[in-house]
Amino acid sequence: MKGLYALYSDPSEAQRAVNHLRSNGVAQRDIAIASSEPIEEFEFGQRDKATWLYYIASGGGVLGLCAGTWLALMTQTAWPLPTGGMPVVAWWPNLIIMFELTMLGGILATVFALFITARLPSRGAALYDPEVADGKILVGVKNPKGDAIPALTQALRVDVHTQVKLL
Amino acid sequence: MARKWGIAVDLDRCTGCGACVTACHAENNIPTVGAAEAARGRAMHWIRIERYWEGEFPDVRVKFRPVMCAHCDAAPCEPVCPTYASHHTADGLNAQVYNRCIGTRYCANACPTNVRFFNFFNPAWDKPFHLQFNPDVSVRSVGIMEKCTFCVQRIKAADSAAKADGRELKDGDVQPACAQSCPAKALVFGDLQDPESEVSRLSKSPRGRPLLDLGLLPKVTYLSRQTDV
Amino acid sequence: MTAAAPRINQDLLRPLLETSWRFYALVLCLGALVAVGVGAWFYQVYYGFGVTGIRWPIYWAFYITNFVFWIGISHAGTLISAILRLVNAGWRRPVTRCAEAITVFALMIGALFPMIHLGRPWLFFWLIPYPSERQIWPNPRSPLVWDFFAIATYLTGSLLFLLLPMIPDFALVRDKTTGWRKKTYGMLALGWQGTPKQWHRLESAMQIMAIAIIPVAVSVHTIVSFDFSMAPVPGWHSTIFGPYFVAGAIFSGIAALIIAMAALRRFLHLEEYLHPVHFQNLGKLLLLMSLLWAYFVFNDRLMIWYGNEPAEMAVFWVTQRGSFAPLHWAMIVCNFVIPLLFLTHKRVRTITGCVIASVAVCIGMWLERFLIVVPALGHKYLPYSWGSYSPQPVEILVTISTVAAMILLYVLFAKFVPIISIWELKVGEQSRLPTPEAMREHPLWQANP
Amino acid sequence: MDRRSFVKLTAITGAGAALASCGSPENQLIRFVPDDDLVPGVATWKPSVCPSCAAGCGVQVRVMETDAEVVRNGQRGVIKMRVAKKLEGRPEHPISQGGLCPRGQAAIQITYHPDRIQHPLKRVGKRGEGRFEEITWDEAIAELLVRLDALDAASAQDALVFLTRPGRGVRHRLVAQFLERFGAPPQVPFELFSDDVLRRANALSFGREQLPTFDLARARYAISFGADFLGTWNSPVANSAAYGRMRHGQPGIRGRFVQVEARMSQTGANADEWVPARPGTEGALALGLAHVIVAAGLRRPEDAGRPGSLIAGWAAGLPAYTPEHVEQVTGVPARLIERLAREFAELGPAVAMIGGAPLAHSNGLFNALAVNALNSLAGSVEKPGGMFFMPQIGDAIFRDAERPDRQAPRSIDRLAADVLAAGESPVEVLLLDQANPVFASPRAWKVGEAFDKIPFIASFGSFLDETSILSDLILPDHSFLESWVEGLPESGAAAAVASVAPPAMRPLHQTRAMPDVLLEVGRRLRRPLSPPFPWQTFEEALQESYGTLPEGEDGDVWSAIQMRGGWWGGLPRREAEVMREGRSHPPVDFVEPQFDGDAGVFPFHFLTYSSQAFLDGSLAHLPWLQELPDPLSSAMWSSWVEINPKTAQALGIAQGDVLDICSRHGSVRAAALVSPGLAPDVVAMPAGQGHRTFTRFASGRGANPIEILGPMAVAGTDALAWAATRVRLARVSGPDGGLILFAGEMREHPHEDHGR
Repeated sequence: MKGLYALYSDPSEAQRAVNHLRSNGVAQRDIAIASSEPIEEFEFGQRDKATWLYYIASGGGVLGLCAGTWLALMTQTAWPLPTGGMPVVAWWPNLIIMFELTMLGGILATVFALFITARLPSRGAALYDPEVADGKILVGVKNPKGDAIPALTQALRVDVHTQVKLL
Repeated sequence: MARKWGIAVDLDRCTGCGACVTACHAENNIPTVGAAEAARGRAMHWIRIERYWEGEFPDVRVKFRPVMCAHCDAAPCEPVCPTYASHHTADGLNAQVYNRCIGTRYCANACPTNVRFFNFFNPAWDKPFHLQFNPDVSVRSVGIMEKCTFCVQRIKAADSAAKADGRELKDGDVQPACAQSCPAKALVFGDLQDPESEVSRLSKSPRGRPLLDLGLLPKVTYLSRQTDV
Repeated sequence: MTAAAPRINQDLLRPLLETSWRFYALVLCLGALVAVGVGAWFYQVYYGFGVTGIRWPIYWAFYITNFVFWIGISHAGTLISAILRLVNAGWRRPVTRCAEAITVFALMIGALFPMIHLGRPWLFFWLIPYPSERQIWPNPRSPLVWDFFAIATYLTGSLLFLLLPMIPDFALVRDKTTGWRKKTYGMLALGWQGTPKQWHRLESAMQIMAIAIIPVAVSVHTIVSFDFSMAPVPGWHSTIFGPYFVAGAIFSGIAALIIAMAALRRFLHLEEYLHPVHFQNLGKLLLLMSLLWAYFVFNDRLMIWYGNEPAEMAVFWVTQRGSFAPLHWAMIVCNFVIPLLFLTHKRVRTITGCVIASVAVCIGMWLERFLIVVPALGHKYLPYSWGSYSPQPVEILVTISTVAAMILLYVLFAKFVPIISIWELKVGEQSRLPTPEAMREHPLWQANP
Repeated sequence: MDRRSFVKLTAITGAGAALASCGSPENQLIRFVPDDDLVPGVATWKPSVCPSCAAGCGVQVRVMETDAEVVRNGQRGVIKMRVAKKLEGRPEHPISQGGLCPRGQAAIQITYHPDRIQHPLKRVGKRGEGRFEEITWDEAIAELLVRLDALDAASAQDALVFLTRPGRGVRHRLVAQFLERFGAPPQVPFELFSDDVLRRANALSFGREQLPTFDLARARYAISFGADFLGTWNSPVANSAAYGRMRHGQPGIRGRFVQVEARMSQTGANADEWVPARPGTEGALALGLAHVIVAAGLRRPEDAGRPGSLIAGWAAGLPAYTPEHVEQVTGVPARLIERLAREFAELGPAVAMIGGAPLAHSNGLFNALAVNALNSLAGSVEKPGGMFFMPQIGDAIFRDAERPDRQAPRSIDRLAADVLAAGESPVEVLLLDQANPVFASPRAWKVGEAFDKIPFIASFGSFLDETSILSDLILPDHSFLESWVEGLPESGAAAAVASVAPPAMRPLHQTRAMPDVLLEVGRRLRRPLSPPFPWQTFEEALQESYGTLPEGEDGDVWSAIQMRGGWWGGLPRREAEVMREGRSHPPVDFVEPQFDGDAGVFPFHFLTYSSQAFLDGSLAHLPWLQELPDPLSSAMWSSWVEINPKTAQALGIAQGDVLDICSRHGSVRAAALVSPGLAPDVVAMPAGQGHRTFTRFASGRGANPIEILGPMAVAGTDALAWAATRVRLARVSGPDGGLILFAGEMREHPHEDHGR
């Protein structure tokens, strides 16, 4: 018994289901929701806006900047060959490399952060239903306690048509 | 004090005979590419004598102007090379490291005087021409750039000879093939750092000017022809 | 909203599921062309660079032209879609992915040319900063090394920018298919579920990438322009080259995008999704860029003409009146006259009109690159050393085959990936519902303190 | 797979060039023990003499040890040997003075030429077909002996003809003596651009049958009538050195230099003032100058002395040569004539030179005499900054009777005529050395046809050229680096000079020095030569002659000569000798030059000239010279015909168009080169290209202008008037790619004519 869930075509139904679950004292982390598109308009879709992702990106950028600076300096001084009457450490050209690596750092950091925090890649998680792909919204409870199941089923059944599935 | 090799070209002495061109071929194992390739613009002449016509018959004049790598101190060909194949040496030579060259040909494009040449094919010498190879100069393979070296092999040889008998290199000890062969002595080679050397004396002449005034600090100075009295 | 979902799925997944003989025929032809190009290049490496038309003093020609051209094309996608994302233009949704795909593939092809044109290509890795046993690194002062860093960054960025939003669609394909497809796309989907958390992370990430990728894109073509403007060559040594090249890049990029979209619309029957309005808007954008390009060209030429510096004028004359004049004026027609004719008036700015203009622009921009590279090299300061260039079969074949390669990659991409981002499209289709009671009833912060 | 593609492959697979050598055949060959002890990698310098022209530049050869593929008693193998690496002018040598011309630099390629004849050859195919078989030296010499003995038996010794390049040294005396003692007529010298006319004129004017030396280094003013003295004429290296000093050698003074000619030569390109005069009127111009000088009272007619007395009307101040009249004759403006005359007389020391085309007109002798008179009028003869005659080593070491240049030879055209005239060829054995008349003589002389009639031809040449390919037997000579080599400069230095040097390296192929072969033949003739030669080898002959020269401070003269590569120094001055044709010579006057071809049908003067790279064509087989851009046209590997832009426009001819140049004696085909450097009624074409057979590099390349020259002779001599032919032009087609130019543009600001 890994969990039980229901599928809703209407986000407002899904929202009600979520509300019922909450009022049944189901903890937020146990409520599973899946949709085939981001849903902004409803509370259940409104989870933490990850503003800190920007800081991670910036951090990555700083790392990149350091890497770029180090690389430029190291490669120029490793075998100091004068060219075109320029100084061995030529800052104007170095700025270009530093800039590019800064941006690269930022981008990579963002992507890593995304993968880690969004738990990607993950093996197909507990509660999922291919019907989500057709626009249905899945609301369910992860490993509910056996005795709570009837109540939860009741909570998910927002109207007569909804059938609740068990896994 | 580091040396600064340079050449002074007296256009009033140069007769345009082309001795320097052939001498350069002989000294530096420069291949002849043959008629077909020459017609396709692949002829290689590290030094060339540019000829410019002026006026119309009967009031016609000709200017001769030997052009070789000026080993600029601010050479645009050096920094553009991604592999350091083209870089500046301690005594101010604009070195071309053949093994390091991967043939981007960027240096040749950056050179305002087009003195750099590309090996479009592996050069071939019909035997026994190869017996004439100068063993002090490496033969270049396909896909790399080459150009005038101020006969660096001669500089090195003169250096070690001087070191051997424990004396300083003195003015005139080193002669690149072109200057050596010039019958009219239009080319004078030497150390520009040494104020006594003939080349620095000539380079300071009021007739002296660079081939192009692009601020690239070339080390070849051209003494312009003195106009008629 | 949910009503639309099945229809969208069905329409956009059709190309993945149904394959006509035409597809195989097309792939076969393109593949053959690519093979020919590869063969031509090996021929060149084996017999020596002399089989090309390159000569003293014109050491760069077709290959570098192609390099600049393809890098330019690559400015279609990522840049545009990033901008549109940031300004949150709704009409962008069906456009972004096919745009970003162009970027990635054009970059891959463009990045090949620096290797194709090397005299000793087997040593190309000396361009890459790796710890060699000789402790010699690439020269950071060389614009070619800048190119390497810029292109590497841009390619990585664009690739991720393209791939991330594909994950949910892979999940969709996984759910809607069976058999090997289900397995494969299942793997590609990385176990995507579509929990609100994942959606949010994805969108924030895309937002950040959009911000990051724009300066990178600008820098890339600026640096490509540095390949020329850093050298003291008349006609190259100009401060305007950076923006001039970027503008030209976006210009040709949009043109390429329009052509691609028109093709997709036609052959994948996406009339429902790629509406005339998209072409209208992109057409306007193309017209804008055409004017901008003309503005830069005028600046460049006026400076030279007014300054009347002999060396610069030499190049000026060969392009205006000399041997390159036909190509030059053809370029003006393709890049300025035709776009003006077909894009100014709403009437003619139809899909066909836009496509005609775009084709012209692609040709014109290739010519522009060629006219920047070759005449300048052929006419430096010393007229004794002037030369002229005519391409040889090898160069032409390689050029053609890279076009084929581009189309081939694109066709395959459209075959295996939903060419329109399905989930983003759905978001676009969301009907704006009034905020329901439920939301006020249980605000988030009260739900779990 | 050939080695080149092998190298390419290894390069592609990234394998080093080390592998490549495995592909080369050297490794399958056996190694010989070196003949002499060698220090690897150390260069030594050995003296030698440049063979490219008669100037006799002393060179030094850079010699280093190298692996060479050779044949040693029939066995092919590899040996470490000293080989020549580079030629340089010998700094202490009075002629070259450390410099060398492009032809001298390239001469080293003669030794290493892939198409050099490597062993004696006997003809197997039809004559001229070029099919030969390898034979041994014993067979070869035996073959020659059979022929000579046959002549001797038939007491037809005069049926032996020896054809050679004109020369003045021991080598030539050896040939002369051989022929004399065998009973054959003296050798026939042949050279297209010979200066016999000038020698003749100098004999008349100054009693010296010799080329002049010009003291440009100390001259302040020089006027040259067609003499390409910096490029191909007289002693170019010595002249260039002097020219350099004239321009900037003397503090505060820059010598001024005027060139008079109808087509701008490389020398003319360096002139401060270039004066185009009508072809063949240079002498009149010289007299015009003389007239002004005398009329202005700057000099008295008597000052000219004997050379003046040879000119009609001289004593009277040349009334016929007023500037106005001379202007009509020469086309040179009268004011210019006056100015030049004053400059010449006032900016002394001044010297006048004449050479090249002006000597090769029907009135060439007059032109030379006129310039000689001008020189002596200005007091420039045997004076610093003027012209003088270099003391001749030959005078010191040869008894007069022995001087090879003293015999009156039969000219090649007369030889050919004689052979063709008779039903049975009067010449039965023809020996060839260095000369190539079949190529370098007018078709009208029919030299080729004549030689075809000669039953037996043997050549000492190192290459199969148009003449030696006709031979039945080839006894290849050493290259100049492999044998004793000498040159007796006729001009170019103040002191007497003999350039003599021992071999710089061992022979690469089975060749033998011609003089040694001649000596051996002399020994082995059935009826020995009377008297027999006292020497076994050429070296001994050289030693006997040059050993008689005065001792230097450094002891034994012969070893000194071998060390320095020659002998130079002061010699007792000789009295001007009595001329053969007696003291009196009728005064000469200007006669309009005659031309071969009617001006109506053939509107253009045809000036062929000695090519900067190939001279008369004898150096066209050297790739360095083929790829050397021509000084004025920048052409490589091609031949061309120069046309004035006006003419080209009038005839609708554009750069590179293919033209037929037709004279009365045939036509040649060449690419048009539009050049402002010649008069509208003149077309010019360099000699040298157009070889039918002359190694892989020259064969079938370009066209040979000599072919269509008219057989006209310079009046009063039997020299060919090679500048006296008229031609017409016919455009055949547009450019066929035959004209290969190194230069992109010919002017420095090609666009300045564009208005904005």
